[in-house]
Amino acid sequence: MSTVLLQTSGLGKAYGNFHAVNGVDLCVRAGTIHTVIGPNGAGKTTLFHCLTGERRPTSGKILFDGQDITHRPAHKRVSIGMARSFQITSLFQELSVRENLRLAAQGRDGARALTFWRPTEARRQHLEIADQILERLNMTARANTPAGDLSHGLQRVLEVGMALCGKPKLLLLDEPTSGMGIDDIPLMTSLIAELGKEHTVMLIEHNMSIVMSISDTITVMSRGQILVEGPPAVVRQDERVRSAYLGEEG
Amino acid sequence: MLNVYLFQVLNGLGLGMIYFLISVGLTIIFGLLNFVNFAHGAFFLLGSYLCYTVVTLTGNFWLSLFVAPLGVALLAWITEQVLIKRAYHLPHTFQILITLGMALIIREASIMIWGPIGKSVPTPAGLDGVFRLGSFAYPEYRLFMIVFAAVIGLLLWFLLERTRFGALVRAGSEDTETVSLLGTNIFKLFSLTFALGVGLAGVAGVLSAPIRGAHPFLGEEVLGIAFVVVVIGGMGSFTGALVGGLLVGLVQSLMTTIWPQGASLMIYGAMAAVIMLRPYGLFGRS
Amino acid sequence: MSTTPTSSIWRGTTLLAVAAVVLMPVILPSPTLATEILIFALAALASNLLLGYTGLLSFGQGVFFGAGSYCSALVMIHWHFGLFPALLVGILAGALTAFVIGALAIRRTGIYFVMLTLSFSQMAYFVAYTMSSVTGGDNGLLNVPRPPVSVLGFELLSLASPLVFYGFVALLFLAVFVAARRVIHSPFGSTLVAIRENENRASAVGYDTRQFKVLAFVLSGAITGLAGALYALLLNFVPLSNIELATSEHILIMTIIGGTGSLLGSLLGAGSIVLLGDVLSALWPRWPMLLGLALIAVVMFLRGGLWGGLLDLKNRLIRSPEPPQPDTRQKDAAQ
Amino acid sequence: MDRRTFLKASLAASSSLLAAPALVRNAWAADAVSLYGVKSMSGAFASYGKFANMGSELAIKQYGNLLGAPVRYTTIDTEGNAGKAVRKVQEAIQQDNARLFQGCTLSSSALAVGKEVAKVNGVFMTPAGADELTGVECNRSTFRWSAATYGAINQTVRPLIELLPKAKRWYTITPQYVFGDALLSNAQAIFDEKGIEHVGNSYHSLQEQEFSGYLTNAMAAQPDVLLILNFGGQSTSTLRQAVNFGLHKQMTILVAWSAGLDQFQTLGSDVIEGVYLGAQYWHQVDTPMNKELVKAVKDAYGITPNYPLAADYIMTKVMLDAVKTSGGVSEKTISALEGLTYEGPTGTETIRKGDHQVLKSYYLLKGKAASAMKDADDLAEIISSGRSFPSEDAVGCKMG
Repeated sequence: MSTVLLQTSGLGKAYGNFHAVNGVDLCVRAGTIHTVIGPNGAGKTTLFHCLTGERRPTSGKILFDGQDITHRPAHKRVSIGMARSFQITSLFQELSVRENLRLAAQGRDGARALTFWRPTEARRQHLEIADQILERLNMTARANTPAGDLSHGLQRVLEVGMALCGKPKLLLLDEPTSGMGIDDIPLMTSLIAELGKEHTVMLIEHNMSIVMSISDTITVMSRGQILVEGPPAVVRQDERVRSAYLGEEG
Repeated sequence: MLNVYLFQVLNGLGLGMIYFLISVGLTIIFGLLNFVNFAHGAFFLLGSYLCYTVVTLTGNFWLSLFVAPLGVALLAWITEQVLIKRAYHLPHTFQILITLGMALIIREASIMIWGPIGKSVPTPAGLDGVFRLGSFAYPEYRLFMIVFAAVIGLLLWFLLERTRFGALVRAGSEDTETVSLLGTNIFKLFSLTFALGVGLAGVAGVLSAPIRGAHPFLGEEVLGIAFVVVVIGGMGSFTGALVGGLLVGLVQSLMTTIWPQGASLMIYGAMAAVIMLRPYGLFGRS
Repeated sequence: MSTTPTSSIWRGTTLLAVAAVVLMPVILPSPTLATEILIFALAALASNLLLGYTGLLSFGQGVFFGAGSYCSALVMIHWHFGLFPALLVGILAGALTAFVIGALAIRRTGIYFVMLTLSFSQMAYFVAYTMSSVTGGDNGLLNVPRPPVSVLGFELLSLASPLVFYGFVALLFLAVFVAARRVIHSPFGSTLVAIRENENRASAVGYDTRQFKVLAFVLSGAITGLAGALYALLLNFVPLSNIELATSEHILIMTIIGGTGSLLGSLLGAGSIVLLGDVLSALWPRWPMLLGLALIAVVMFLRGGLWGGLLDLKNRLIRSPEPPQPDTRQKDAAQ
Repeated sequence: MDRRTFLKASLAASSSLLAAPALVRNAWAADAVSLYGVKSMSGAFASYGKFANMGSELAIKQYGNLLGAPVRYTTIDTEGNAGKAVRKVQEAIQQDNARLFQGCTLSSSALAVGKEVAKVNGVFMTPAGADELTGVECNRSTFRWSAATYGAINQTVRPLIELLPKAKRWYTITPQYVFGDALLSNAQAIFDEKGIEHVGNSYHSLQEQEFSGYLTNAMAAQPDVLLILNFGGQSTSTLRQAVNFGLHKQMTILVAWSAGLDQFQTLGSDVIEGVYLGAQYWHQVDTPMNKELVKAVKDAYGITPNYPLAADYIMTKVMLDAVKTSGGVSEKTISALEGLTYEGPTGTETIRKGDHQVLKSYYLLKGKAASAMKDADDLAEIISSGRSFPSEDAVGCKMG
């Protein structure tokens, strides 16, 4: 049994009387691909935002690698090994692909990038990481293309690549295939599956075929709470999941 | 002494209504078009100068109250067609710079047309008396301005909240596509809104001409006050402009008795404090 | 740009800057005019660090400029500070005011950020104007000396001659220019660009963007403070207008017209506007109208400013082997 | 051609274009006497600079040849900014060997320009208001034509007290800075001497344009006379708003330091009717030289001379006279001006040697009703005039 990397206990986020996330106990084990699904409004995005630090939870705790990170701001979660991608592509549009990756690699050092008196290339390691990731994404040929000029599919890939640059223990992916054309999806699926071999991945995803094919564990949310949790085979059979999804894509 | 404070409160409320009129156009343009107009003061200035010209030519202030704002609105509409509509999608920073450039052009053009020396507009006949209250006096013309600003405020409220135009504009500011689907030309709507907001600056310029006259650097002064009012009230909020205007008027008026040198410090300090503590102003939405 | 080799901060635009600095006193009507251009080029360059590289439109530049000139002038007048200590005081004054204003203003973004810098600028003016026993108020601070260059009490060089003073300012300008290029090509500088491009993403990959913005303010304030101190030395006088909002506007306009996101653009912007004022004002007093037109034209059509325009022109005339520089364009500032 | 050479070339080309006027300037600087008018042609004080420049140009044109050649006149635009003024004056001194300067509306410009001109023992004559010019900051090169705050107050407050013996309660509105304080303290001295009750003062900042609050304070104090001590655009606003508030019907209003004709034209007779106005110059002054000036200005420009025009006209003329006396521009020109007595627009004027203050008259005017005006510029009548100056020992001037 692998160890627990990320754990929430009684996590809640309320907006006034509305509980977007309500007492969630989630457990992401190291080395697994863990997917959170659920119908629209189930609270998965809010949960995700609490995990990345974009939103402050109103109750409960988040433990990452044994540390309490409940109230840690987003940028301080990177250095302890969390990295994320965005649902809506969020890149440095005018900068080259390589520079996007280098900046992401440099970000893990946080405040050390405040050194304004030394040249960027004094920190070779960031460039090396960027080049490794380029290769891994199969984008070396596009290294000098401005990120904004990439196709949408490649932008989504770069989005994930930037999260990788932080050398994270845990990758948090927010709907990585969102907006991707049907032709590009296998590219993403195989990338995530491959990442799962080395990293712990937690993702939110709508596309059921991806979810079922790559996940080790699936958590189904509904109305801010966990409905069902288990391996794909179990979740697929569950009656409650079917009724929750009634009318939605199966 | 208590009398002074009471009267300063009254005076402050009057001043506040004027400030409301100065800033309501700015807030409408920001609220509905998400456009920051640093040329608002310059259009105000133009209103004052046009008023001067009409009064000099015809001797009729009331005519100028009609003609000058229309002239200003027309110019605004043309500017919108040529320039502003290309800038709606730009970040605020760029909008500030563009309108700053426009303000410079309008100021210098005004000097070319009307000369560097300021101009005066006489108080319209019939309103040049004063309203007496014990040992204090209040100009009839300022009373008229308060009433007029209130009427304009009501009309605006009605226009924005109770008419199809208002509903469309508000919907358009939220979601451009939907309104286009309704068969309305959203860009025409935006042009009209811009002309309306700037026209209101023209109205304020005309109304203030008998009090402040018209001089080339009036625009900058007015812009400062307008932004303070709008930021304190909440950018884009109609109610905010009213309450912000009244608040600034009151503070300024009371400060003249308490600590006159600090009046401007106080006002900008208040603006900074509001932004720090309530980023979206007293009545703004995020 | 950020992958430019280290050695190159000494080449390329630096050589152009050196050439310009050497040529200016020869070509221009007077060394004082050239000195004024370099002083405002420093201020514009500092404003460029904020606007062009970080995407922050600050109306506080006049405050840093004013603080630098008042503080350095005051320590020279009252405490007989020498040249370098006085300049250091100016730099520190600029950096400190920038730290305070920056740290407060960056808590907000977009228009609210701009409004905060604007109100701080108004308040600083008020303070300078009210404390007339210290600042001279509206009359300005008179009788500011121009001490010689001295080391350990030995006088090495008098700066009384306009050409010598120009040389002194030119050396400082070049030093700052090279230093600013180093800053831009540092991890810090590349992060500023990242913040300008997409602050959310910068934060998500691990940067505490506030720290970066504050440091950008401090560096910008330090350079602007130096410019202010030099201006006081040039004029032997500190006018109250140094700390006015109009000075901030003036510096911003130079930055934008010259070209945001390129340091040489700032020199070009300061040069063309100071010269325009000098040449045109006698012929056509309404010349600020041209500034208005130029401002609109640059924002709407020529985002790289004059410098960007020159590069485009060059690229069009000559097939350039180099790719166009992404740095000279700018998008999404302050959002 | 690579990028560098291209840019160098274009830089050189554009710069030499811009530098052309300077080259021409240098070429001229041969024998003719050169005078530099430091005027705010653009910027916030353009209304003043325009007329001031007309005055200097008229004086130059009338002068014709001086020492065998026409006088060369160059306008230096201050852009309404003291820093620009100083830098451009430095440039003229270094490049053109300029020594004769006249102008500067702003006190700050005048003080700083005076210091620059003094470094090269040139001559600088200014109409600026700051008493420091002929006081603690005086120097050998700086001369001032306008009457000091002391004179402005003594020639307005004193006659008005005599005119209105029953007016015992005075209220003042003062801009808070050195100049305003100077006017106020001079007025307070007279109040003390004459047993006038100073029932209150409102200070305001130099940026203020809304005076209703201060006027309310004034009303509350129920004075007999409202003494307005601000100037320029602020006194225009204060007076206009005071009349809006009907204060002119409740009390007598005196603006001690008005700008003269251009300001009265701005305000119009319906505002200034019955208001007392202190002025440095008025075109109806009955002196031979002034009559000539009014005629000359009418012929040249088709307008009536106002204060900036007349002031800069006479200063330019006096400076050229001094150059003639001293046979060229030199330190002797300064000596020629010191103690000089000449016919000016306000009568026989004298330049006091000790502090370089021109001793001239100051006027108390009263705004006329529209019905009483003979022409569009007949906006006021002279009530009294005279000259009062603090003694040389009192001004604190120590000439270096």
